[in-house]
Amino acid sequence: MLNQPTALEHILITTKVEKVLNWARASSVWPMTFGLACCAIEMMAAGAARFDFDRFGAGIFRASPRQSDLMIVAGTVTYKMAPVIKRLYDQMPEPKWVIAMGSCATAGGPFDSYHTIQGVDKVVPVDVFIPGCPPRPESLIYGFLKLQDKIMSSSIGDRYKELFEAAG
Amino acid sequence: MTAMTLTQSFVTALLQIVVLALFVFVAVPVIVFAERKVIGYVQLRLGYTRIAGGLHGVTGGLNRLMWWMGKLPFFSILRGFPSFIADGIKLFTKEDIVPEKADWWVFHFAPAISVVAAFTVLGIVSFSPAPLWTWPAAVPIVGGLPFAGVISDVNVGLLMLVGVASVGVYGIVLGGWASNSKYPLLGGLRSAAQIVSYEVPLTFSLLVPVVLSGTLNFTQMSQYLSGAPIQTSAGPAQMPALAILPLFIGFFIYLTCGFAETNRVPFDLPEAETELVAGFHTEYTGMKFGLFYLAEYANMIIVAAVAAAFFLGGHHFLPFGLQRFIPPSVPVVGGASFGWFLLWMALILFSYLWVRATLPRYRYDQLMHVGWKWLIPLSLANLCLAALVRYFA
Amino acid sequence: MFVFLEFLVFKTEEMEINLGPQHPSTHGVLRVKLRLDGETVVQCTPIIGYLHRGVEKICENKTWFQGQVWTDRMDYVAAVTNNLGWAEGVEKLFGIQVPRRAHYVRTLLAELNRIASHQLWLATHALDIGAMTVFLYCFRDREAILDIFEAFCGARLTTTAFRIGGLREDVPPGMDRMVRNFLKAFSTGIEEYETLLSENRIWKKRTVGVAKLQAKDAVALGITGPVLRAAGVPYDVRKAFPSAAYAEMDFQIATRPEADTYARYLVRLEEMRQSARIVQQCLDGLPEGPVMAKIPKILKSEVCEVYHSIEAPKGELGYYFVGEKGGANPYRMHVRAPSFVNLQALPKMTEGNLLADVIAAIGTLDVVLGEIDR
Amino acid sequence: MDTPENGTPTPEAPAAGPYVYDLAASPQRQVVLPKTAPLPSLKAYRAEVAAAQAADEAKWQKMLADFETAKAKAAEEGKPEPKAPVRPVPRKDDNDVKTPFPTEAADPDLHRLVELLADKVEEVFEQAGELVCQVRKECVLETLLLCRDDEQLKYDLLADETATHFPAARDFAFSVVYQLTSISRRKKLRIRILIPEGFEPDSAFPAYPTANWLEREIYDMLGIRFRQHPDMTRILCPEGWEGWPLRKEYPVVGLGQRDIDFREDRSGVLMRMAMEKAGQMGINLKVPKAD
Repeated sequence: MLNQPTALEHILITTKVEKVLNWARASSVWPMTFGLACCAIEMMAAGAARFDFDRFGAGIFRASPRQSDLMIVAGTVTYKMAPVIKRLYDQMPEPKWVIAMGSCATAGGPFDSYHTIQGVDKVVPVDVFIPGCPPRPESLIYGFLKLQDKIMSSSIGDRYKELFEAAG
Repeated sequence: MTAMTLTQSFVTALLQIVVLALFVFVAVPVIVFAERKVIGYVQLRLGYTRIAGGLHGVTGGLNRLMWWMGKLPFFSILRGFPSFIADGIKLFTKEDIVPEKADWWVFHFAPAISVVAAFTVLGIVSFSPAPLWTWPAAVPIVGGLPFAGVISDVNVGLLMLVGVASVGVYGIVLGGWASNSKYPLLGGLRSAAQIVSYEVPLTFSLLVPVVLSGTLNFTQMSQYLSGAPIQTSAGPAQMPALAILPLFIGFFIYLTCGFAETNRVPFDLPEAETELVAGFHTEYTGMKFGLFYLAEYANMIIVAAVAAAFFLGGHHFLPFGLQRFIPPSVPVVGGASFGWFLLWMALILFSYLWVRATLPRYRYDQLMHVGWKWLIPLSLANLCLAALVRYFA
Repeated sequence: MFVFLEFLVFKTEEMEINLGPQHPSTHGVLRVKLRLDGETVVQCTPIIGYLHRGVEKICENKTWFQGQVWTDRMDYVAAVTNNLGWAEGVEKLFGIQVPRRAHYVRTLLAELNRIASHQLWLATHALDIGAMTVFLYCFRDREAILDIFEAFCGARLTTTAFRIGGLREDVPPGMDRMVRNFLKAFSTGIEEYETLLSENRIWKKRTVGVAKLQAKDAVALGITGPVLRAAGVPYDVRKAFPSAAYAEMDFQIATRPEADTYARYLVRLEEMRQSARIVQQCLDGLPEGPVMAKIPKILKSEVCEVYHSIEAPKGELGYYFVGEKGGANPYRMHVRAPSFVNLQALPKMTEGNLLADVIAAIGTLDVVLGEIDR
Repeated sequence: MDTPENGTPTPEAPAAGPYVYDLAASPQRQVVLPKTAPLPSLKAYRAEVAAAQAADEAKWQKMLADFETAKAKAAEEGKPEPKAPVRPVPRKDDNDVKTPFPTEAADPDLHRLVELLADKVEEVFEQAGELVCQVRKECVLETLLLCRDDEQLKYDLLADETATHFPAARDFAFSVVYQLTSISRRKKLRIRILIPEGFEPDSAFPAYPTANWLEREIYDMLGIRFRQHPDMTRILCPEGWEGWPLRKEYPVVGLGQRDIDFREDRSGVLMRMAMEKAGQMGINLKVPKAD
């Protein structure tokens, strides 16, 4: 069932071009400079000399959402912040990915309280969840490698399948 | 050399343009890659060393290759070389967003203005004193013709360079304005004021070699710097030994202004990341942003090329006219060559990266202060010095 | 005629601009609303609350032991100091006497954390001003401190280092050597930062005389910490109301009279050196003995309210507790966050200056949003 | 999916848009209000101690009386005399916990305040080494100005200002405390006022500008308004937030704002999922009011 070509894949020309595109996208993921809380410090540490996020091609932190491919939601998402995150996500150009870093962004973490959104997936669709409070930089790197795998194995059809199916 | 037919000259120029465009399209990503690596090494880290795709297939082969390169002394620095291909492909295939209230036409034309200005200037830069190669006779149309190191060896080269390069700022200002957003607007305004202010000392410092030699042409200037006599419209000229001093001062003024003209640290105010998010290109996505990037790095190449041609000995080994102390008969370092020109350019480009990794950024008013109160008087005094040298020599 | 030419009169219009909540230099999710006249700031309004997580409400529903976990995540840059404040505040409320060895270890860790916090401040502040390499150098040295924390309590950032009544267990073997190695590396590291910045002309141009805050205004606004000391007021909670083992330590309060950004930079550098001195003294004079006081398994409070303050890297960090009779958790817990109070000075420091100075001012205040919003 | 042709009624489609959990249905939202009002006070402590002593004495007297009756009874029945009662001594805990109780005010600063303010002071005492001065709620600003300007007091720094909610107290609802620090004299002092619901105390802003945000926070968290404050608006929670989070009747998980889904619900997929999940959990869902 999983590997059957769908009608969508019949109409879309999926060739080696897609592989090259996926490779290019996976090798040059530019994250957005976007720290919310404690995890942002570990994200900075991941970018610093000891862990060096740049080794994987993710070292160019862009300040503008218009030029970034990846949003690392590093920290607690609050009620006041959620619309801002949503807006930033909408400003990013396709194809774009989201990593929910830390247990706060994953599921609210220890902050089971009135002002925290219990997981950023209530705000934007998330590709990779990284547990930990805060996750060590190694975890972030592992999560990022998983994201690369995901990008490499994705196809244009997959990405929009749900959308097309919903539209009928 | 026989006179070329119209078709032949047209085709030759076209080929040169293609080669130059290819050169820039390759050089810019290489500089970007070098920037990542140089800054990485200054900051005690490795920078880009591996690409996506694990250890299988083509990408896996590349990753294994880079792993082996890591064990070699020089090649370890070059790890991650596929990155610029990835960046380019990615930027080309990103979604193109135009903000809803942006001025559609201006928004689209602004990056084009920047790039066109930069490429036009590159057309008059003389990269090589002699033809790079001669087309074999078998090639149709251009067979037997030489392939020169400059597309158009204009005799008012410098004038055209200063004129056209200033057009590039329109791209930045208009891009900032058309985005209909506040950060780009501020960035564009800053850029306009900054480039207008630094254009003046830049031109003054460029006038130093012009006053000394009496030529505006790139190739002649290179000869002049080597100590050889040249024949200009203002009469014959040969470089006096005293001319080294104004050239030396002029070079540093020129380099400072060059940093400001290309919006690089410590004068990167139009795109000051911590103040204006991404400056004038905050709202640009995908390849339009890539074009701004391209123009910025092409401008860096121009600044480096002009510095090399007008101050650093052009196609010769020693800078500031010191070449006169080496007779042309000495095998490698005595002659004029394409390689020396590239070497000087590379050194200046490296200084860009080095400065970027080391210095903080000026504040807006301090930038103006430095420009108007220090650089302009200094460059004027230097110009007077050059005129005196010329007069008494 | 004049009516016709009216449009030629040069008119300026003020522009409103938003810094944040997503902005590279606001250190998290601070939002600053600026009214600009050209590049000059006319009005500056900080807007906070984008990281409000209800820590006080949560802690009121957790036991005295559990609450410490949430203090880590307030000032996440200096978690140990926050733990210290919580532990000492609760001990004051219960009247628990902590063994001397525990005091020494607490002081040692808190001072290490002060160094780490100041390093992070220097890293981000320099990055804001455009010097990107200092960032990497600071992080390199900071990793050594995080390794020590990891050896002590198993976490790099959110430490929950102490227990009410002392320490959970004694320092691990080999930590002594790690700290000494760090001190050795740190003395060269701090010289590297100074080489890059202290005499750098551009750095001085960007910081000297920028974002001034005179002593009188600072005291009126309740500013504490390095910002107050850089205005020449020698107020340090470690000296004024010593807790832990600070009374037995020999160190100086770093002050500068200039009250500008550069003075704050120098004060923080000097504070790092003094902290290194304290760490050295703690190591050398570490007394033998137990590390945990005898306390019951479940703490039940009497009716009591205490306000205990310590010197966090950002300023005076105060914990206000109200205990009810037989209460296993705080009836009311309130944190006096230094960043929260210090941030109030931002309009005073920036109005009339340039846009780039706002960035320098936010950086020099050393705000941590987790602590401001709680 | 059911269609009208099959004859089964179509389930009513949920309204589009964000949704919240029904407050009444959520067990998490039930709060237990405190039964006591733990306001530290020397008077209350003395009364408590006196009451405890009286109770202890009464118990001892009862034991004695019981012994007397038992002795008389034993003598009557010719049995041996019962053992004489021993007065019970409170058990001493063998630990390092020494709870600080309120004590008589001994510090000269407190005496100075009493001298200056006379009957405006309600109570002064010391506890855990901290000086506490409770004043009448109307004259708090006067007290603060005095503390700041008086030559012998010179409390120049307002370190903290906060409030506590006491739903169980009868004649007041909140206490507001001001933590003062004297930088030059190295002393700390706590000023306290007790206010009922709806009372607006004077803002401390004229005396200490730092009170600006601290009072906004109190307003945001507990709903106490301050008179003549320059900007009495919410500071941490967004404008238009419902409820006062740090009041005791406010549940930790809030009144449902945090559960709003911010994702764009294309084709109602999320709504359907939420309804299913809510149905499994037995929670009613309702569409919130329009903004």
